[in-house]
Amino acid sequence: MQYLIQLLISGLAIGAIYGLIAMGFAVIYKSTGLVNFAQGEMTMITAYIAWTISTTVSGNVFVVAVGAILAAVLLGLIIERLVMRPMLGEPVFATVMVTIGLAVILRSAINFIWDAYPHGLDIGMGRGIVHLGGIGVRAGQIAVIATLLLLLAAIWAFFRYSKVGVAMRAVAADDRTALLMGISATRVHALAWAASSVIAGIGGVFFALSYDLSPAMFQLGLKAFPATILGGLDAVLGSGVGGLLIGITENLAGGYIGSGMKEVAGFAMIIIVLMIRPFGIFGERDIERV
Amino acid sequence: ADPGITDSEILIGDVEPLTGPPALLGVAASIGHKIAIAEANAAGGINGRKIKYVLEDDGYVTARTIQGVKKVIDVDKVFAMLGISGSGQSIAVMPVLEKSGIPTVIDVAPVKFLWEPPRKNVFVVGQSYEEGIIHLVNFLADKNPGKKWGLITQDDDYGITVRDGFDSVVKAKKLNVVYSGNYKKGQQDFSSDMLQLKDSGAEVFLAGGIIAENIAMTKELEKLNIKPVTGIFWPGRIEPVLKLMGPAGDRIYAVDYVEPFAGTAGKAFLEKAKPLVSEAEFKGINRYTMTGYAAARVLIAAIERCGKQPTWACTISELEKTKNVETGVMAPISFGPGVRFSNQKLQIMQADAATLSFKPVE
Amino acid sequence: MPTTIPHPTPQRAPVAVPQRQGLLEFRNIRIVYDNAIEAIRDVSIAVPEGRIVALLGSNGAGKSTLLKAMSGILYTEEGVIENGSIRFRNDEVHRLAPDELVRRGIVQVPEGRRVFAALTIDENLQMGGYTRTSAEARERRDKVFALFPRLYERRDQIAGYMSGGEQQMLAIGRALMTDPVLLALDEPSLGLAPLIIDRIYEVIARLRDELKMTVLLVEQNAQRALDIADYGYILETGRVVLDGTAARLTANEDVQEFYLGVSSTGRKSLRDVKHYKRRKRWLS
Amino acid sequence: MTALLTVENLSKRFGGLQAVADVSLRVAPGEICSVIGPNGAGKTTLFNMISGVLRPSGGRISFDGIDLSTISPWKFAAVGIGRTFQNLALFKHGTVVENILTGRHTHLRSTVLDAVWFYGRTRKEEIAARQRVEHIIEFLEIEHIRDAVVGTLSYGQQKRVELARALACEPKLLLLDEMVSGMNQEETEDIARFVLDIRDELGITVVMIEHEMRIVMDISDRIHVLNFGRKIAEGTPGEIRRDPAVAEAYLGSQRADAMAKAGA
Amino acid sequence: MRTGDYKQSYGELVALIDSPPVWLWSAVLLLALIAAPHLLNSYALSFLMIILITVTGALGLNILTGYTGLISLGHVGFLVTGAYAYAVLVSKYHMPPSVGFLGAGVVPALASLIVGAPSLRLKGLYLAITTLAFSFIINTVILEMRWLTNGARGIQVQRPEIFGISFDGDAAFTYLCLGIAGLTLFATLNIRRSRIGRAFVAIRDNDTAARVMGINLHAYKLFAFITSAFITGIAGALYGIYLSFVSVEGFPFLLSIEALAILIVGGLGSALGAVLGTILIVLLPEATRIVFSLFSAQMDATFTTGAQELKSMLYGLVIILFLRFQPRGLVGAWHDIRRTWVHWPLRY
Ligand SMILES: Nc1ncnc2c1ncn2[C@@H]1O[C@H](COP(=O)(O)OP(=O)(O)OP(=O)(O)O)[C@@H](O)[C@H]1O
Ligand SMILES: Nc1ncnc2c1ncn2[C@@H]1O[C@H](COP(=O)(O)OP(=O)(O)OP(=O)(O)O)[C@@H](O)[C@H]1O
Ligand SMILES: [Mg+2]
Ligand SMILES: [Mg+2]
Repeated sequence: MQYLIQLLISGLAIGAIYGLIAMGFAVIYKSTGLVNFAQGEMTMITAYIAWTISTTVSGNVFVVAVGAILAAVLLGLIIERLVMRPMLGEPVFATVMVTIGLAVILRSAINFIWDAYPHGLDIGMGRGIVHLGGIGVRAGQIAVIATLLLLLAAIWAFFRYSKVGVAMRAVAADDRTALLMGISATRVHALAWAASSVIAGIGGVFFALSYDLSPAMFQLGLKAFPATILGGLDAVLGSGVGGLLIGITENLAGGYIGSGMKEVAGFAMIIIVLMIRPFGIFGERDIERV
Repeated sequence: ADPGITDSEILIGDVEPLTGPPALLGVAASIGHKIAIAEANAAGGINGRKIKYVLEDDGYVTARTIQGVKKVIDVDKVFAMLGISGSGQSIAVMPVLEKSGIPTVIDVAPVKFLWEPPRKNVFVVGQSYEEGIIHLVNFLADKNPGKKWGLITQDDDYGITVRDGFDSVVKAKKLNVVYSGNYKKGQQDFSSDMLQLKDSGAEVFLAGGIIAENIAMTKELEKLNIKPVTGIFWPGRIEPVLKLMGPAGDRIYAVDYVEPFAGTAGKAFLEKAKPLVSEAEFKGINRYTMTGYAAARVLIAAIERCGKQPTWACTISELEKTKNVETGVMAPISFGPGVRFSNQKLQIMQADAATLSFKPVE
Repeated sequence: MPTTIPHPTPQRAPVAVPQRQGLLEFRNIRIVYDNAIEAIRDVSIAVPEGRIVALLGSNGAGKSTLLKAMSGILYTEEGVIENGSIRFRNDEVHRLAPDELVRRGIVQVPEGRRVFAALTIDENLQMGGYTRTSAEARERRDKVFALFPRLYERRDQIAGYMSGGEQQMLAIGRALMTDPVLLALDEPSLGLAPLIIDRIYEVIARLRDELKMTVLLVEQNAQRALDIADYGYILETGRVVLDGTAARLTANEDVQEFYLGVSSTGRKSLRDVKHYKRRKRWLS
Repeated sequence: MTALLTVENLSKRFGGLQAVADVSLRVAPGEICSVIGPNGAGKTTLFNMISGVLRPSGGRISFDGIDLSTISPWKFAAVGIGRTFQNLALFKHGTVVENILTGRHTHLRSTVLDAVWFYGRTRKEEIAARQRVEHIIEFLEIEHIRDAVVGTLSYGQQKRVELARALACEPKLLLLDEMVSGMNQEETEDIARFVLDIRDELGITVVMIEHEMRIVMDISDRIHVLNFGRKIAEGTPGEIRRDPAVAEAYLGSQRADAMAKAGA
Repeated sequence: MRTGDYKQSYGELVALIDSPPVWLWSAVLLLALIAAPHLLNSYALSFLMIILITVTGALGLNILTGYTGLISLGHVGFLVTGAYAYAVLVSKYHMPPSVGFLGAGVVPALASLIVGAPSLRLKGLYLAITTLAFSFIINTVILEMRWLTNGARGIQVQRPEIFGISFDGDAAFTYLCLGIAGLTLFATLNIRRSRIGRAFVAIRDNDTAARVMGINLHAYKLFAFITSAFITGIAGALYGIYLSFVSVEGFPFLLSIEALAILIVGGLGSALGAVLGTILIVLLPEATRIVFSLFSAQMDATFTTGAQELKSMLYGLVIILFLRFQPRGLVGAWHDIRRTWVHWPLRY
């Protein structure tokens, strides 16, 4: 029993990180209709910046947190302005490809600016081990689960009720008509990129806290994207849940079948779910009328 | 004459992963080559010719390794080759190397395939992965008789080699293996694996990860509140690892055939290197720098022995005649007729968390 | 005919731009798609304040292109205004961003309705009021609901599943949410049942008469359009070939034959049309 | 005479919405028949079921003696049902010619292996198909846009391409969903002429959904009226003009009066 | 002044190459390709080989993603399956290489039936994720089936000898790649202009309408998968031979992305685009390297350890800039050039 609980908790903890990054994917998709192939890399950059702040400015949690969030916002805005905005109105495939080019640049930037060695992020907390009923958990792992849940609630309300949230959905659905309504697509996109960068960046920082930084960290994107699909591409909420599900499934498979089967189990679960719900667990069916 | 030689210069080529995560080993190895070359050039070069080093990046992608090797051979027309990327990559370029006949000293990834059967022009400095593991497991088994064992390996050729070495000792010493895991390359979260390890009650653990994996595993064990006797393999034996493992990494064992940086030989090497490389490069030094340095020294010495007009044939035969060449970073190196593998002596080291260094134990 | 309605000079002689007073004016506009397709060649059109101007013309004549140019979204389709200008209240506006145009009061109901399919009716309307404060938007929304009670009944329904007529009402309602000075409608009767068309035209007339709104109306249904319009233009292959007051156009023989389906002998049954018309061109 | 198309008690539900309820109708071979009704009455849904786009929730459709529920949706074209779409369903990255050629799909036979080699059978077949397509293009007067990418055409031009593509299928029954919407008088007349011609010369039976009363009243042999998914009337144009239920639900009484007078 | 060509017969309308200039330069290109192996050094030749092999693979992906619109994020799965099928048949069971190539096509084609099955229900990126899953799962399967595949150890592969002709030398092997790439291009172009290709494209653009035209969606989607996997598998075998060593690691996930990049940069849905895109993507690193070497002295001095990273950043940047200015890919650029050429000096 304890074995199972332990598996579930660590599954939730890594799943929450997948979930945060997956939400990053979904936020951009929901408001621009694009898949951002550089999501994992953006996450990684934010985490590295957080590390730099912690080693050069201050290791204080708040300093690092505020610094990382500002950095993530800036990163999102810069990318939107310099890279994505010029592609407005161009074919989707070309635009997605641009994010792939961006991913190449960001990935190389890590070794260029920093180095290929692993680094630990130390902000004075989060790395400590808490014992809950005999089960050891790192404080950061509890924090990331809580953060995910909080963000899920906030984002759900945002898309449901705020004018800007609805505008994001409108722009994604039909940006030309949104323009006709006086909605500035560029502003909406900038907001989406910034938000996505922050949400995923938070995931990245938590990852660094529990698992250290390394230039291979961008591969988290490859875990989170399936989570987005599982939850439903256009469902920000679903993506968070999708991440948790993948984390749990992988850990259960790893704990009961064997480590080599982790990834396969995650994918098998996704395929089965999609066969039952072709638009993901929370995704909405395309509206098709002829 | 053979390519790569002018009146004033002699070219040596290399292809390494210089970008992406494996840059950790590729860059370090190339720095080792650079140190040896700078050292030789500072001493006047090879019989008056300065050595020029041509380095290509393959990003750890096999196709690009082949491309890179062809480039340095065909376009840059180098005289000899050093290094050459990871194990899968060097295996794949073997036909190219053999066909071209260029003198080559491999130092990064010593795997059996590279010297069995021996190829005329390809020499390997180091020790095989299997032997390394066998040495480590034997040591741990002798030290911890009758204990329960756990092992985890990566799901690639590197992992298989580790596993093979391990299995041979298990058979010979009839070890009691209670956990045997196999993780996907690139895996970052080891919570379920380590939980299984804990559940199995293993007391001695061979962590077959490379770098980040071993760190993640030890930290996970710390969380689970157990501390088995742990052994790691040389690719992961780099000092920053200890810092990240923290107290959990204290006293883990490692095996290697190059000297630890904490020892006198290691310190001397760093002293020597310091003026020869840039500051950034100096930071990139790790054990692969030593293997690269040793291989370059052997190659340079062989070319040197060929005198004024070195040729491929001469270089190859001189390489073959390498006997007990001292490099200061590992045991003396020797090859021989039909022997293309230097078979370095191994030593066991132990981590010291206080000084963040590995110290020899035997 | 009221004197406020201008009489543009014939298009063939664009020598001197004559004195015109229109709320919105296209002046010698030339539009090219994709660097290759010249969709509009030298067109001048004036839309006087508080009037309905109808824009007629066969398929591919360039009517929608003109509207897209007006609302600043031409660039999304690789279209470029190569020449001429668009003026609104005597300001050049053809270089403004779409949202700025909306703020100034120009809004277009796009061809084929283009409601936000995944949004509810209420959310669609909310998007129409995007440039307004929420108090203004609420007020506008009540007006729209009063105009189209049907939308009120269905306000929480997903727009994508509504029938064509309902979507058209929504599209117009959404445009009205921006509180426009000038409303451009691209084929508002497209696909609508006769009763609904009646209702929509009633609404259009009321917009002009009660709210003093200016309307630019693109229509295929020439009869309907000329019935309520004050002035009309006929566009063929990118040029204005005829223009005049609605009454004058209705009386024109060619217009009768090609746009209204009446010939000198009165209205003929379509069954009796014996051969295809080789489309007559005013200009070749 | 036996009917070409028989629809019996057809229904379609979307969740809680009964889009088509218990509709029955018969279309005789060679007939031109119209379906009219208010927006949202279920006309397009009816077409969708007849053409295999949607599966009925209840009822039966038989066509040319075949029960359509027994065959797969993609075989509907082969048995002879062709259609156009209300909201345009073209292959918008293809040229006009390619779109129309796609309509010939069921009439072509070449297999993969033929196609890979191309020369011989496939080439002969392609040339023949191309020839037909060129005739259709000429017929509909769309030569000037023959090689244009469909996505860049104006709405009305695209409608013509749809018609051309449906004709290329050589159906026995042609379903036209609001063909003349977005067309002006002159173009409407052409389409009317055209529908009469294909019926008379090619023997194609036509069912059309239209809101344009002139074409409905002038050229239909029979009219079916739907409202809220149900059939509320059926008859000749003359009968429909005078039907009070139709006037109430669809035409508006004023117009109905005017039309009744004009037609009488 | 040429203002366009006019066709004299319907036959010309369906011709693959419809104008004399195109004939001419196609022939010149072919001759150049035939001469190349004797003129180029082995480094340059290795680019030619890689281009030809990649063209084959890209054309395979183009059928699925370019024509049929089914996005595959896991095409490397078919590549690796083909390579293993060849390696196992030829190196392990000593079958003739011709059988090996057949296997390299057939085995992935069979696998594609399983991967393709979800395509009957899933769309867009939802389907893409199942192909991604496939490529990861197939790696696990290969690693697990040690008795057949040697697991992670990989399999050595020799250059083949087919029907008595040895393809051992670089030049000879290049001809083999050229032959296969040429055949693939020919077959793809032919499929595209037949009813089969039109059905693929119809499914991509509007599947409902395609079905109403009588196209069996299930059959054609699976069919696109099968053809695509067959071709990609053959490319995989060639790639394995080129690497001389088939292992899971030699086929990283990156290749799937790179293949998509090729199609997009070339111009999605066009065989010519696949060819041009391959050339660009394969040669781009070399181009950046050359540009880089112009400044290498300063660069190396300034960034002793980061110079290589700078190079790959440049690579990413070039891709972004290229798409910024040519979003419809090389084919788009090509059409623009041709139009200007044909209509010059008139603009419309
Ligand atoms: N995005 C585009 N790219 C290229 N050409 C276009 C584009 N949009 C329209 N065109 C061309 O411009 C011309 C005018 O098109 P437009 O849509 O303005 O016609 P329209 O008068 O609105 O016709 P309809 O009554 O059929 O809607 C047509 O020939 C069309 O092919
Ligand atoms: N796929 C669908 N899902 C849900 N509801 C649908 C769907 N298709 C149609 N409906 C609903 O079914 C009803 C009938 O729609 P249909 O399109 O058949 O109407 P119509 O008679 O063709 O109207 P119009 O004249 O406006 O085209 C409408 O209320 C519509 O909202
Ligand atoms: Mg239009
Ligand atoms: Mg309808």
